[in-house]
Amino acid sequence: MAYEVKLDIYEGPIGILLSLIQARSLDVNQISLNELVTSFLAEIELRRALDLEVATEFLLVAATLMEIKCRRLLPGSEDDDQDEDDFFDERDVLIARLLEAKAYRDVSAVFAAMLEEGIRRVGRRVGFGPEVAHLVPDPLASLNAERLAEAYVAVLGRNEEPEMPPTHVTPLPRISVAEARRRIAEHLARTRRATFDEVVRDAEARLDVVVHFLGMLELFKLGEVDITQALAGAPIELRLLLESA
Amino acid sequence: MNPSGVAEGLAAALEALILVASEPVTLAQLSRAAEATERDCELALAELQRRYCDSRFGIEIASLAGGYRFVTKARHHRAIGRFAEETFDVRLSPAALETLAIVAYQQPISRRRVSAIRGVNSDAVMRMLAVKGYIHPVGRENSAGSAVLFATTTLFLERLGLSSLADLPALAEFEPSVEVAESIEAALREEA
Amino acid sequence: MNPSGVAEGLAAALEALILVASEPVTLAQLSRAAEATERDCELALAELQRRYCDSRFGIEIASLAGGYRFVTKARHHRAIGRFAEETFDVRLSPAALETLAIVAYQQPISRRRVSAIRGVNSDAVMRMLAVKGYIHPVGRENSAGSAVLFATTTLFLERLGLSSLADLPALAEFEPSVEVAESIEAALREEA
Repeated sequence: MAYEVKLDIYEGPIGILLSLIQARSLDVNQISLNELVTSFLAEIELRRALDLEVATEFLLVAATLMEIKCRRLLPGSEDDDQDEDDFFDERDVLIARLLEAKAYRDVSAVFAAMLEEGIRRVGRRVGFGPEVAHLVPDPLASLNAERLAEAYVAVLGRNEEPEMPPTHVTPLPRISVAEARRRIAEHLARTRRATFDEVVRDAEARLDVVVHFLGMLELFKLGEVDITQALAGAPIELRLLLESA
Repeated sequence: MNPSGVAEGLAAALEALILVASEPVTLAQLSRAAEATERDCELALAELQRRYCDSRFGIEIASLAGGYRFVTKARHHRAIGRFAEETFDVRLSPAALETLAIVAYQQPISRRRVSAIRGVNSDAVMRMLAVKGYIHPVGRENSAGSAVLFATTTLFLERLGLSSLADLPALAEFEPSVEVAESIEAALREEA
Repeated sequence: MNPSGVAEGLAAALEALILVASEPVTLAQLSRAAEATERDCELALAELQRRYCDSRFGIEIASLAGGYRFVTKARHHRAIGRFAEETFDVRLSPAALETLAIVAYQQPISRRRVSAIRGVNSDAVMRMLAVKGYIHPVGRENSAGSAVLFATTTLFLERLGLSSLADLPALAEFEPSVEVAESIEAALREEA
């Protein structure tokens, strides 16, 4: 990719997606959803080792993105209206979140400038000097060793509150789209024909299925496979067109 | 003592009070401690602030975070940087700045809510901001056991050079323009 | 710039440095930070000290404990006393107790570390405890420039009626109660 976007590890999927879009919006006409999705998935790859909560957020955004992409790839799909509405809702929610994130990101740049100025004037934090120490009331008038120990244990206990509770345990996709594409190609190299269900039989997570689906669409675009589906909801059948090298 | 002597004595007392405070001191606090009317204090403070404007002084009395406070003049920041005790480093990462912005505009706010807006768990960043003294817990959502709510501190106002939260930049001005919204929408609409 | 202009700028810089230092600043420290010779600094400091002798000022620069520091003039101590009474109210005690407990059990420890354990900035409380003589700086983490480490004082031991730190209550007796463990577990469950 020609885009050099410096991404913060704490940015999260919304922030990253925003960065990716902003990097491209220099030339709006050049924005390609395909590239966006690819870059986003690459970012996911980089973040595999991150905590589960982050992973979940990535999943949600990835799923929305992929759904958007799939809709574009298959414009004539015959989903019912309810699905269509849900899809637009999801997309709108994503856009709203991106816009909100952008507002805070932009204002935070102003904060940065204000802070830069603010640190040049350092405030006195010394407080009461020794010459007036005797005027300060004793903050620990009723101090005893037991209270001290209790306070210490209480502080440590408060610290044990989990900062990042393991809420959702959905794993990140184990494979990239490129790898999924290779696996499908390998599968078809052996069998020549297969249904999509057969290809993803070993997939453990829903996102793995989505990744394979994207891989399949890419193979179709490359002209390596032919895809047929008799009806909406019927098995998707794949047929190998070219021997992969 | 003549009237000007009183005013002079008051200014000196206020100066001493501002020196021992480790946070901005409000007019009300000064008035109570100096046993003078707020009006008299205000006059004395104006005189004090004027005095320190003189370039011979390296320090001044700033009106910040709703109070008065001794600060160094900006042009000495390099010398102070070299002295840097516990380092006055306040460079914040983009993630920390974003988080701080959300807390500033939405306070009081829970960690979870901040995470929801940012779309990424922000507990660690929030914790760091609290340890640095930019935000602090101010209560709980409903009752004991529910989420802790955070707000910005006087240190935050001070470091941004604001006298109150009302002086924050208006968020409305940062709402993305229609063109931006359209370009984001286009990015998600464009066919592959 | 003429020589007196240089001296004036230097005096202003030294004034700024002394204002923000939490311990008396030595001539050597001032000279390094201001990038001026010790001789020039001494001259500028004498000028500064002379300036604050004027009764219009409520503060002055004292040379004590081998360094320079801003102090309040004695005649304002009644006003400062009233301010202290009002500022250090009972709300501070829990924070002071927690902070002191952490220093007692983890000494020597830096301000930053204490803040990290408490989860809120504890610099002001640490300073207040130092002013009251419960804790004192005992060194630096590694070398000059790194964080100051604090430990408890003999006054602290006296107040607690302990003959040494070894007599602090053993912590095993204070392990979190069943209720605490349960509330943490409940928090976890609620999240899931």
